[in-house]
Parts: sequence; structure tokens; C-alpha cells
Amino acid sequence: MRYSYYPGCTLKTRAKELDRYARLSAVALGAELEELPEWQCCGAVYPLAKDEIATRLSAVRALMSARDEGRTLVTVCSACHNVLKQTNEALKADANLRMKVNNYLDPEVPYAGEARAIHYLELLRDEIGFGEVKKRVANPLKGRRIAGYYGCLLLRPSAVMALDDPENPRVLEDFIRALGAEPVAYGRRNECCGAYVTLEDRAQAEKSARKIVQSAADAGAETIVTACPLCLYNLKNSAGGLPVRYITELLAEALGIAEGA
Amino acid sequence: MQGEVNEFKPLIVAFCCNWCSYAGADLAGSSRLSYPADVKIIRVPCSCRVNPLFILRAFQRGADGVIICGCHPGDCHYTTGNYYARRRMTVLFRLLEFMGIDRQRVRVEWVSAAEGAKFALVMNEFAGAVKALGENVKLGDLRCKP
Amino acid sequence: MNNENLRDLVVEISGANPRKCMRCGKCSGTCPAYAEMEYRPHRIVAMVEKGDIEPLMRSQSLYRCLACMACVERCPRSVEPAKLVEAVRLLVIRGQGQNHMSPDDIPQKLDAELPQQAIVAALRKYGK
Amino acid sequence: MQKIGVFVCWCGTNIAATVDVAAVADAMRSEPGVVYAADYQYMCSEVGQQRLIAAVREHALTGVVICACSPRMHEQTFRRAAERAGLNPYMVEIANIREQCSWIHKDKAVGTPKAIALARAAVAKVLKNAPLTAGESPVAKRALVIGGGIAGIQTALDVAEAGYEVDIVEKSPTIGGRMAQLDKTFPTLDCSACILTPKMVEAAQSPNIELLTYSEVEKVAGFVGNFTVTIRKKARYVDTNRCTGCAECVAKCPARKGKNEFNMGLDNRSAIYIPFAQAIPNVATIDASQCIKLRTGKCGICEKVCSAGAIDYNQRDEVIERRYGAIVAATGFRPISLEKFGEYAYQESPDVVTSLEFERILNAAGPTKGQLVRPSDGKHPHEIVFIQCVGSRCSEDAGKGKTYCSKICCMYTAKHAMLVREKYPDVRVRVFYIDVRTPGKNFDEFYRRAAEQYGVEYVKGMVGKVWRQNGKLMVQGSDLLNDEQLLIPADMVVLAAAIEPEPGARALATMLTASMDTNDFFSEAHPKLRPVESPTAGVFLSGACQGPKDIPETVAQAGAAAIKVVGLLSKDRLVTNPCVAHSNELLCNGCSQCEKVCPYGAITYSEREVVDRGVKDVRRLASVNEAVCRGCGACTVACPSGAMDLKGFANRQIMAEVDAICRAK
Repeated sequence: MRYSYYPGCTLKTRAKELDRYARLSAVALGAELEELPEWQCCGAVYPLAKDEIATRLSAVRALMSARDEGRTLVTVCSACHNVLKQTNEALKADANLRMKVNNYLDPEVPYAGEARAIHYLELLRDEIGFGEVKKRVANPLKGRRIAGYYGCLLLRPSAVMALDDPENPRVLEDFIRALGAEPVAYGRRNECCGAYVTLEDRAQAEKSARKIVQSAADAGAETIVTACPLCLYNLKNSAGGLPVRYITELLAEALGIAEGA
Repeated sequence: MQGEVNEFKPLIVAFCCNWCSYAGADLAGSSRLSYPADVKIIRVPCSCRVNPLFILRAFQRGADGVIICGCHPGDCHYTTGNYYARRRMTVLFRLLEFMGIDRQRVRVEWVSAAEGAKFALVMNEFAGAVKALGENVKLGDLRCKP
Repeated sequence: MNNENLRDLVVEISGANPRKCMRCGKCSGTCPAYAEMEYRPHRIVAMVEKGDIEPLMRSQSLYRCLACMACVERCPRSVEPAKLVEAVRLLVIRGQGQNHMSPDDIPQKLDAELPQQAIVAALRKYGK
Repeated sequence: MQKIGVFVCWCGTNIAATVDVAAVADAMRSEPGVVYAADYQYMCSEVGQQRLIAAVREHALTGVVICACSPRMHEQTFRRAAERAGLNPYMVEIANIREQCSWIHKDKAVGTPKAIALARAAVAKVLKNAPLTAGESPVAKRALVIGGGIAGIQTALDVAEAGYEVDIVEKSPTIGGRMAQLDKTFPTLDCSACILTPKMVEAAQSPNIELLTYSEVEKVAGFVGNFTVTIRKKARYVDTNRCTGCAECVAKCPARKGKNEFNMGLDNRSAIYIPFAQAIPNVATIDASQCIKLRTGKCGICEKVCSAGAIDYNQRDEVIERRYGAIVAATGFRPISLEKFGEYAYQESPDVVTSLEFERILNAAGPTKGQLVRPSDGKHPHEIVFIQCVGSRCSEDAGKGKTYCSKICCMYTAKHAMLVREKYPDVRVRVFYIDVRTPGKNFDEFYRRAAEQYGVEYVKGMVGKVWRQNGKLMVQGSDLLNDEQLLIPADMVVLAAAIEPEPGARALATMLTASMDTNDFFSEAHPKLRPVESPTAGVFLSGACQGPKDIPETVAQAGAAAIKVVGLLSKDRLVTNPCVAHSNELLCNGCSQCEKVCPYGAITYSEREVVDRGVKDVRRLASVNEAVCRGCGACTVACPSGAMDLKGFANRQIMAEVDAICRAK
């Protein structure tokens, strides 16, 4: 099965492992991720104001391009996925926005949210199936106690993202279980890491992240995994001491395709 | 004020079932929720009492819109009356369209006795839609032609 | 601009309705940035409703919100406080020369690990 | 030749402020058939009615139109007045110029012409009216109460006390309902079982009451005074006449994994069980989904240990049919599901409980024998947090919870907090509240006592999130008055979950053709003046099935419903609605279309002799049973030959209304 793939700017620079292992693992699992021919930065945050049109356009271009290719659009970065999915759903629901966006971009075929945007975790859960993932695991991560970190972007707003239960999610735990490790559920797994505030007030971001790492450590986790480069950065900087890794690194390790493994 | 004198005032006949929609209209009234005076209500025991002939008659006599209001599906006071009404109107509306009456001039709506606000909303919306269509052409009655 | 106009503007930009608030304070019970804020989420909603926008526009609270949507998700009245914060912030930074952060501020904040998305996000949230 | 009189009511200023009543009367004077028109301040007053009577006599009126409030309000009043004047009551028509005119239009420029149009339509209709005579139908002198909680029990007791027979149908194996699950009751703190069980016993012993427990209503046919109800008595696999309630079988049953409904699933019960010690009837019931014998054919222990020989694995459901004159819905409530409130960790932690579960924990007959311990580890809690309004007062677009206030939570939370502090002064108790709503006799005093004498800490604010950490429940919430965000390491969290109608109520309402509101509470016939009657004649409402209410209110409403039932059953015959269908046999072509659409089976066909234009003929013809017809009119539209018509709403009457309204063109 072939999918369109939107890596996002951070995955081309600071988060290369997230990108590389996402692609390698997909191949190992029989899915082909084909990078969109031309893509721009999604804008990193979804604009909450109704009257922001221009800041939504690059996401629309990516979605439109996936529609034109006739494939489902897969994204692994939580932030990019949040922007793409929210933009897509807004275009489906809001006729006024749809009109303005189409007037601005003037595409050959007007865009009305026809593309299907999914997160890499949804690819694993709904397209490939965690059962299948489990079968392909070569090095089960036996005995490893791993805490999945959702943050805010994967789950909220739940009515739009519709990826999992916003308060009692389980997709990361099921993922970790499929890799043969032991998932550690902890209270703050869906609280915010501090996000972009790290540039405005590093202390505030560190405080937020520290509480999360503490909560995971108290629950007995050895490692935290995330799908978001900014979450990883904030959690690592929190001086909490737990290693933080990308979900795809862990996946590749379990599949036996990680370099140096 | 001058302009309002010539303003088009549509004539709208609303058939309301006694148990839900007529009571809903009463509730709209006691809640002081306004809707255009163009709407005139005829009380019937059930939406299934509305004979398609009544609607044809209204259009013959110059009505610009006709709306039939009944209890919500499953809530009919007579158990199944609104289902009959729905099916009959579906057929009738296609016939009306064939006769050259715009589909938007007729409507079936479910309004419960508790939905005063919905009643007012529906009537405002429907009256607005009919007004936008302009005056209707009276249906001719061939029997009256020489 | 008078208070009412400012309020109407915030309501229009955000698409959120502060009148739906029943003053339960769940937003402030949920907010991870609560301690950093001068005006807490429930207060922000009340201030917008009252038209008390100017003190809000001068407050640093606008730049402490993480837009994590926890308040939006958990609000029993779907008031969407985070959208109100963003709308007030936009009222400020859309003014000429009012960017809270500009590309020139970035170099001094860089470190080797900082992901691009943080820079883009901060510039989007804090500038035009 | 008809002589019509028109009376325009001012309704004080309710109509007169936005309708020029004199102009309406004036306009009516030139309508064909109208010989008299007048306006008056209050037509519904005795003076107003006297004026109507005088005018009928003086002008020999044959029909009357009243332009006033909704016919749903005063149609009966004016029909009776007409009757007093010697006029057939069905020669009265109402033009609704208040609810559907004066109240919704802003001035006379709009109101007056519309009132005239509505009055014209009424005049046009009354010109085609014909005198109608109401028939009579007998009343079955027995009432049915659906639901055996305190509401149903009280209604049944009151009906029985008045000398009428009454059946209680209860879906679970015992009567008692929610009240039986409660430990103490507010605001007096008396023991719930102590005041409920005497009533349960009284109901069981009353010669006029029959308890049909473990039974459900399956079908309702008929109408006021004449309901025929099909009831399914579910198989208990126990002969209730033999069972002595010794509970030997319960003790020996090896299948012990059934969820104990009485304890809100906090513990398990055996497959053969008696819900609680004071259950009525005090007999065992086998849960077929749990019983090893019924599932696999092996076991049979209960049969062996039963010295009364009451066990009967071959018992089948029994379906009975009974006639009733009146039906009372008393189906009660349940707490909502909390699946959409994951932020409170109810699904994750056994130490987060609903208030009804907490009630069972406090109860001496509950899963912990009344010991206040954490469900997770059985340890004594030191810090308990109560959260109010969980799922109540949500906006419609929030996609979760209910829009209404559940009404009882403020009081039971004060009760729980007080009981905890009274028995365990070492436990710190905090209550997060949005508002404390205590409008009831001695209610606010009760709440203040909790705060002032028992040291319950009320925190104005709401909890945002609860999670487990280091063996505690971390409760993060706002304290709005102290301007701080609290993070409380608690041992237990108690959620005041919103309440909703029992889910079976919707299907029942459909069977009864009784309407419900958008929340599935039964609608009352009038929110102020007919609060215990459903809009469907002969169907009455008791307790929380009509809306959230506490025990005193429920009992008051139960009594009110009972007196309405007694009022109905005390009549030997009821006057039937004369607005029924009838078939013109000369036009009927015998096609059976009307018979097919009639929801009541009121139409039958037979071969009859007719004389058509002097020629005798035998034809297959429809006839309407007027006692069974309810007057919906479905048949009138189905009839292809125009033979079927509806009295009071005849084709020519409605056509005349249409014509009158369209005359403006």
C-alpha cells in the first residue's frame, strides 16, 4: 500500500531519526511512504483565530497535493499532523473559510477537505494493525518499562483530531505493547510539555516538562517516547533524567532495522 | 416607511398537528418569540389529517408557501400518523414540482410541544425562503376554465 | 476603541462566545500555565465578557498560554478560553510595530538542539 | 341558515395592546353569516361567559367564534358556556389571536390584520360545523403503575387506600428502587431503609395491590379508561409461591461472578440471588446469564439444597394481558455514564466513585459493611474530594453531559460530606462546587451545618483533572475565591454524576403515545397547572421520570398522580371525543385502504345492504367503531373515494379555512 508522506521541516534537520526510522519501518511493514513532491512548512501551530487565512494555506497545499495523488496523507510529527488535520476538518465544516481559501489559491479543482490525513500511529493501528506489527517484531523489547507521551497535539481538540479518547488514550500503550515492552500509563501523559513557550520563557517550559517526566518516573518508567520533536526537546531539557526517544526509533529497534542494533 | 408599503408579503399556510406542533407554536407565543405574520396556522388533529388536496387548494387560491408540522418521528400522539404524512408529502412534493411549484415552497417539519424556539426558527427560515422566491403563480383549476 | 468594540472584535476574531461561561472555573483548574499567569483563564473569559480588554492587552498572560487546548477540551460550556486568549494577543501584535517576538530576537535564543518547529511556532504565536 | 356570533377578547392588554380588538369585531360584522360581533376585556371570566350566553339567546346564534387565547387553554370553557346557552358545544370555534398573534407581533399594524385573517378562518370553519354528540365509554376500575420505586409505591398505596385495585410492574426482582440503595436521607439524616421498608411491606400486604416484579410492559393498546396492557413476567426459575426466602441456595451457589446491581457493581453476587435483605417479594431469582445449570446443564446445587422445592429450571416467561383505566409512569432515573468525563479518572481508578456508589460504601449492608475504606486497597482514607456538577449544566454543543441541573446533588453531597466527618473526624473533606443550590425546606440550613459544624471545606471552583500518582489521586482544581490552583493528593474522589431517565422510558413513552422532552423525561400536560398528567389522557407521571427530584418532591407528586387516577377511576363512564371518523356508505368502494392505516383497528368491513338512488344493493362497506377511534384522520386521506371524513375536522371545514386565509390574495 502506498501513502503520501509529509515529513515537515524539523524532520529534515533536528529530528532526522524520527523521519528515517518512520520510512524504514514502514517499508519493513509493507507500507510505502512517498514524500509529497513539493511541500512547505505547515506553520507549526494551528491558528486559533477565525480570520487567519494566509497562515492556513501551506497546509491546504499539502492536503490538496495528497488529494490529487489520490492517496492517504501520513504525517509522523504530532505538530504537523495537528495542523494538517485541523485545517482539513475546518475546510470540511466551514463554507466561508472554504470559499476564501479557494479564492486565494484558485486551484484547478477547488479543495473542500477531500484528502484523508492520518498520523503515523493511525497508520500502524488502523492500516497495518498492531497485531501485524507484533508479528514482524524481531527484537521484542522485553522487560522495558516505557511511558508513552501524548502531549496535547495528538489528542486535542478531540472532536476534530478523533485519534483516541482525549483523557484515557491507549494508542501509544498498545503500540508499546506490540513492540513487546511494558507500557507505563501515568497521569500527565496528555498534559502540555511547554511547547513554543520555551523561546519566550524557558523556565516555564522546563517546569511544565519536569512535572511530566516526574509523573512518568513515579509510575516506574525507564524511557519516554514521543512523536513530536518539540516535546522531545522540552522533556529532555527538563533535567528529569529519563531518556526520551521517538516512537519510530523504538519501532525500528524492535523490528531489528535500527542502525547499530 | 414608503418602501415597506410595496414590500412583498408572502402568504403562508401552516398545518400544525394539535399535540406537538400547535402546542409548540403556543409555546413560541408564550415565550414571545416572533415570526412573520405572513404565517397563518390551521389546526389539525395530526399531520396525517393533511390531505394533499388541502395543499393543492391553497396553491390554487394564491398561497406562496405551505408548511406541514407534526410530532417528531416516533413521538406521534397517534403512533404512526407522522410517518404517513411524511410519505404522502414526499409524493405530493414531486407532483408539485412537476406542476411548476418550486420545491422550496413546501416543507415538512417536526416540532415538538417543547420546541417553541424551534417553531419560531423554522417559521422565520421558511418565511424568509418563500419571500426570497417571490410571488407564486396561482395553480389553475381546469374545471373552472371554459 | 471603546470597551464594547474591543469585546466585539475579540469575539469575532475568536469565534468563541464568553457569554456561555457559567463561572465554574474548570479552565483554571485545568490550565498547566496557571502559575505563570497574571490573569487566569476564567478571569480572562470574564474580562472579555465585560469588555475589559485593555488591561488584558497589556498583560504578559497572553504569552504564557500554551494553546494546549486543555481548557477547550474540558470546558462544560464549550466557551473555548484558548481562542479568546489568541484573539486578544492578535489584537496586540497586529498593531504596527507590536510584534512580541521578531526574527531578530531568535539568534540569541538558539541552541544546537532547538527544533525548527519551535522557532516557527513562536514567531507565529508572538509575531505577525 | 347559520347565524354566527363573534367575540373578541382583549385578555387585558395581552391581546388589546397589539391587536385593535374593536377593529377585529368590526371587520367580522361584514363577514357572511355573522349577525353579531363584540369585544370584551376577559371573555373567559364569568361575566364574559354570561355575555356570550346572553348573545346566543338574544340573537338566536347557531354558531360562535371566540377570538382569544389558544384553544388548548379555554376551548373547554367556551364549549361549556355555549352548552349553558343551549347551543351544541361543537358549534364553537376558537381563533388563536394571543399565542399565535398578539404575543409574537410587535404592534397593531401587524397584529390587527393577522387577527382578522385568523378570525375569518374560524368563521369560515364554524359555518361548516355540525352539532356533534359525544359518546360514552366504560372505565376499567384498575390502575397500572409502571416502576416500583418510592414514586410507584406511594402512588399505588394512595390509589389502593381510595379503594381501587392497582398493579405495580417492576422490571427488577424487587420493589424499592433507588431509595432502597440509599443509606441516609437529607435533610434529616434518617435511615432510608427504615422509612422505605414499611411502605414496601404495606404495598405487599395491601389487598388492593398486586406486585408484578421481574416483569415488563410489552404492549399498550386502547385509550383512557380502557387500556389493554400486555405484561411479560420474566422467568425467575423459582416458584415464588414455594420459595421462603431462606437464602440457603444463595449461600451454596457456586457461580459468584454476577455484578451486584444493588451495590452498583462494587461487588459480586451469586447467580441465584435475593437483591437485598428487605427485598419484596423476599424470594430468590436465578440470573440465567450467570447460572451454570442453565448455561451448561451441569450443577443444580440450588435445587438440591432447596427444602421448599421451589427451584424450577424449566420455568418460562409468562405473558399476561390486563385491562386498566389509568396508567402511571414511575420509571425513575439512573446516574449518567461517565465515559466522556475521562479527566476525572473514573475508569482508571477504583477509588474514584460516583455518589451512588459512595452511598453503598457508607451503607451497613453495602460491599464494605459500612466501613469507609478505599475500594482499591481497603485502607482508611484521610482525604476525600467531592466534585459537584459532573455532567450537569453542560452546554448543548459541549457534546457531553446534560444541559439541566440534576437538582439532588448539592444536598446528597452535603449529606455524604457530613456523614464522613461525623463518623471519621480525621478525614479531610473538600467539596468543589460551582453553586450550592439548596432551595427546599431546611435544605440550606443543612448545607450550612455541613460547613459550619462538621468542618466540610467548600471550595468554589472546579476540578480540571484527576490522576493516579504514587498511590494517591492527584486532584488539580481551581479555588476561585483564594485565586489559586490546588493540587490535592487525595485518597478518594466522589463524583456527583448527573442523573438521567431510565433508558427504558423512551420505549415505554412510545407505547403509551406519551410525549417526552429532548432529555427523555416525560412531558407534563402543562408545566405549571397539570404537572402530574401526561398530555395523553389517562397517563399520569410520578417521580423522577418527569424530571430530577428528591424524595419529598417525589412522594408529593406520587400522591398527586394517585388522586388524578382516583378521580378518573371514580367515574363509571367517560365522555368520548366526538371528533371521530365516519364513512359515507354511498361513497365507500370497499377497498380497505382506511383499515390498513388505522393505528387502533377501529375500522372493520362487512357486507351491508344499501339503498343507492332507490336501488337496493349489498356491498362491502367500512364502518368505524366510535369508541375505539381516536380521531387522527389517517383514514380520511387514505380513502380514495372521499367516503371517509373526520367529524370536527371535516374536509369541507379545513378547505373553508384554507380559502378564508387565502382570501387576502
